[in-house]
Amino acid sequence: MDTVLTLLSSFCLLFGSFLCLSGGVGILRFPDFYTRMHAVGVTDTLAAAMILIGLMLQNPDLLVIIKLMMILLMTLFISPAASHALGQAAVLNKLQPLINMNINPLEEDTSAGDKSSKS
Amino acid sequence: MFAVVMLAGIYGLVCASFFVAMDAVDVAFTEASIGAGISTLLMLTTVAMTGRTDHEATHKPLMAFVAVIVTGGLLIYGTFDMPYFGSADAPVHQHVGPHYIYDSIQEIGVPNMVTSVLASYRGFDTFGEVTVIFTAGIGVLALLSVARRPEDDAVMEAINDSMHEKHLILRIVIKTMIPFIVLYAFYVQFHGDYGPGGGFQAGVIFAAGIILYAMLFGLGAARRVITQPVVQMLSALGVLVYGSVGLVSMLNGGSFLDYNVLAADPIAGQHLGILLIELGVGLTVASVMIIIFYSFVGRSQFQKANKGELL
Amino acid sequence: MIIAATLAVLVVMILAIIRAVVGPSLYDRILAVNMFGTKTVLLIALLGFVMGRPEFLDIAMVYALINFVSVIGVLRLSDAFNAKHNGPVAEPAKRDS
Amino acid sequence: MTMILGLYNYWIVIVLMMIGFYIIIAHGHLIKKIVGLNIFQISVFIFYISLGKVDGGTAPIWQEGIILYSNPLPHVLILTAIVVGIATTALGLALTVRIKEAYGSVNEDEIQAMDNQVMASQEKEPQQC
Repeated sequence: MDTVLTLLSSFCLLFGSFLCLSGGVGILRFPDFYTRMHAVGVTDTLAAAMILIGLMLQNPDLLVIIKLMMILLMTLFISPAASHALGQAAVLNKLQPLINMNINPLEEDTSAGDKSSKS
Repeated sequence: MFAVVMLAGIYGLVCASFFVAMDAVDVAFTEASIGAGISTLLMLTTVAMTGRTDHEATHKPLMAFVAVIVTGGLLIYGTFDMPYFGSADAPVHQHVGPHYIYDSIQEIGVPNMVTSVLASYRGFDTFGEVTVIFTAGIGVLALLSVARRPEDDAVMEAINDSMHEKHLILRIVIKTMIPFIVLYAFYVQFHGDYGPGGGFQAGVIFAAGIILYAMLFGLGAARRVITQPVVQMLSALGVLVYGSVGLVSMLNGGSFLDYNVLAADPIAGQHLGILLIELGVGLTVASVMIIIFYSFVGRSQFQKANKGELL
Repeated sequence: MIIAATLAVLVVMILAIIRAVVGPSLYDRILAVNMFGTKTVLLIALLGFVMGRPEFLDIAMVYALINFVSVIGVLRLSDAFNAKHNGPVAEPAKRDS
Repeated sequence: MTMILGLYNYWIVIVLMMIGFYIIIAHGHLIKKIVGLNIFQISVFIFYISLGKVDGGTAPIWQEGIILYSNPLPHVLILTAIVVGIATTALGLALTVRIKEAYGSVNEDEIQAMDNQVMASQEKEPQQC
């Protein structure tokens, strides 16, 4: 039982670290704002969740687990909402993507909202 | 200018992580809520009000550079006599430090030594700090407060209503979160004896909840939740609570802010005194932060309204 | 394993700082700051475990919260910015007086 | 070598402090000055906190079985200093806003020039500041 828990938590931590790193490379190497936001928004929530779950599996103390779950819940609420707000603000202020696609705030508004709330 | 402020925010975050690594959990708590959050917001509001253009060059850079290098060199020369980093026999750890660490659990009965030093051993000091914060709140109010005009409020209300569609997702998320934020602030307030936390941090978190609401639903809506006179009264009430605890302990025969006499048992008295004092601190800090935020945002709306008339 | 995760988070934080310094547009910077904040939450949670006293997760929670508040605030204010700079500014008239 | 390892925390503090100091002296922009003041302030915080750290110690929250704690006294001083720091920063920013309203500029040199002009022509003060 113990080894199974340790293995699981190691796997979660490693996977989370990998996601973190890929997000970091993405934010540095991608060509324009929207692709960068894609890299961060997609990896961020899952990476945080994975690392927090990995930590939960390591600790027997109930209070610590509850606190970690609170952090996880908050992250699940906050990160998509923040990336939604960010993407929407960029679209509304007519920040142009690199590919030649003329952004029209009124038409793109709803689709931008859908995209980032899913991620 | 925007970049400057954003990087200052990151600096605050880095510092708070550093404080965690240095075992100063309470300080990290405070720095996280203040240095990274509120001060960045205030600076951004000011930048938005004063314009982001930045057309000046540094003046007399060479002289300043020389002065800085000389001062820095002297300071580094001064460090050669300092105790090494992390050494346990440094002078700091010789005088009152051991007393606070080893005796406070018997004398005060509060596991968090930072709280017991803050609220009990150095309670008078903290009283001064609370008064300073209260004074700063009054200062900001005196500098930035504007008479409210009903027609401006109506215009702002209309603008806020028109933005309802645009901010729908955020508004729903935040509406769900605000109760938890306030609950968490109370947890920090009353759990400060046993873990990191206390009045200062709780006040800032509570204020952050209100500020979040004010940012998304407009200043008018937030002012309907907590009106300006109420906030002003509360900020004074916090200082008053703090001072009256001191007076009550004097009336009971102790000295100013000596909580041993507040209850029959000294430990119980200390608990009661610390609880009340933290409450006073929390009230003052929360309401002063809200006052500061209201004043800044109210001023910027006033400026906008004035410009609208000019055009 | 925890140490490895801590190191990964630290590396990502450095990458985010680079993007915040370089970031050509305002939104790049906000994105980097947001990412930096979430990574700090993870770092503090991990640091608690590294130091062997994991009760101090409250700080991480405050971080998550305050980070959100500041991102929202920055975005709202940047809206105000753009509205202000698109319209004519009445400032020069004031300076003459 | 032991000296470098033993004293580097002070040097980091001094470098940060001097950066803040330089910004305060050399920049004319008032908000930048306030940012510089913040950097200076935080360097002092770091100084105090690093003084309080003991090797092998842990956070000063009492727990069964732990003997060595870091010194809580610097933590208390800095905790209150941070909150007072934000209050003074807010006051400084409020002053900046009023200066901008009165002078139309937040640049030290321009404000000085305007003041000098007013002094030279012996007029009354520019607006009601």
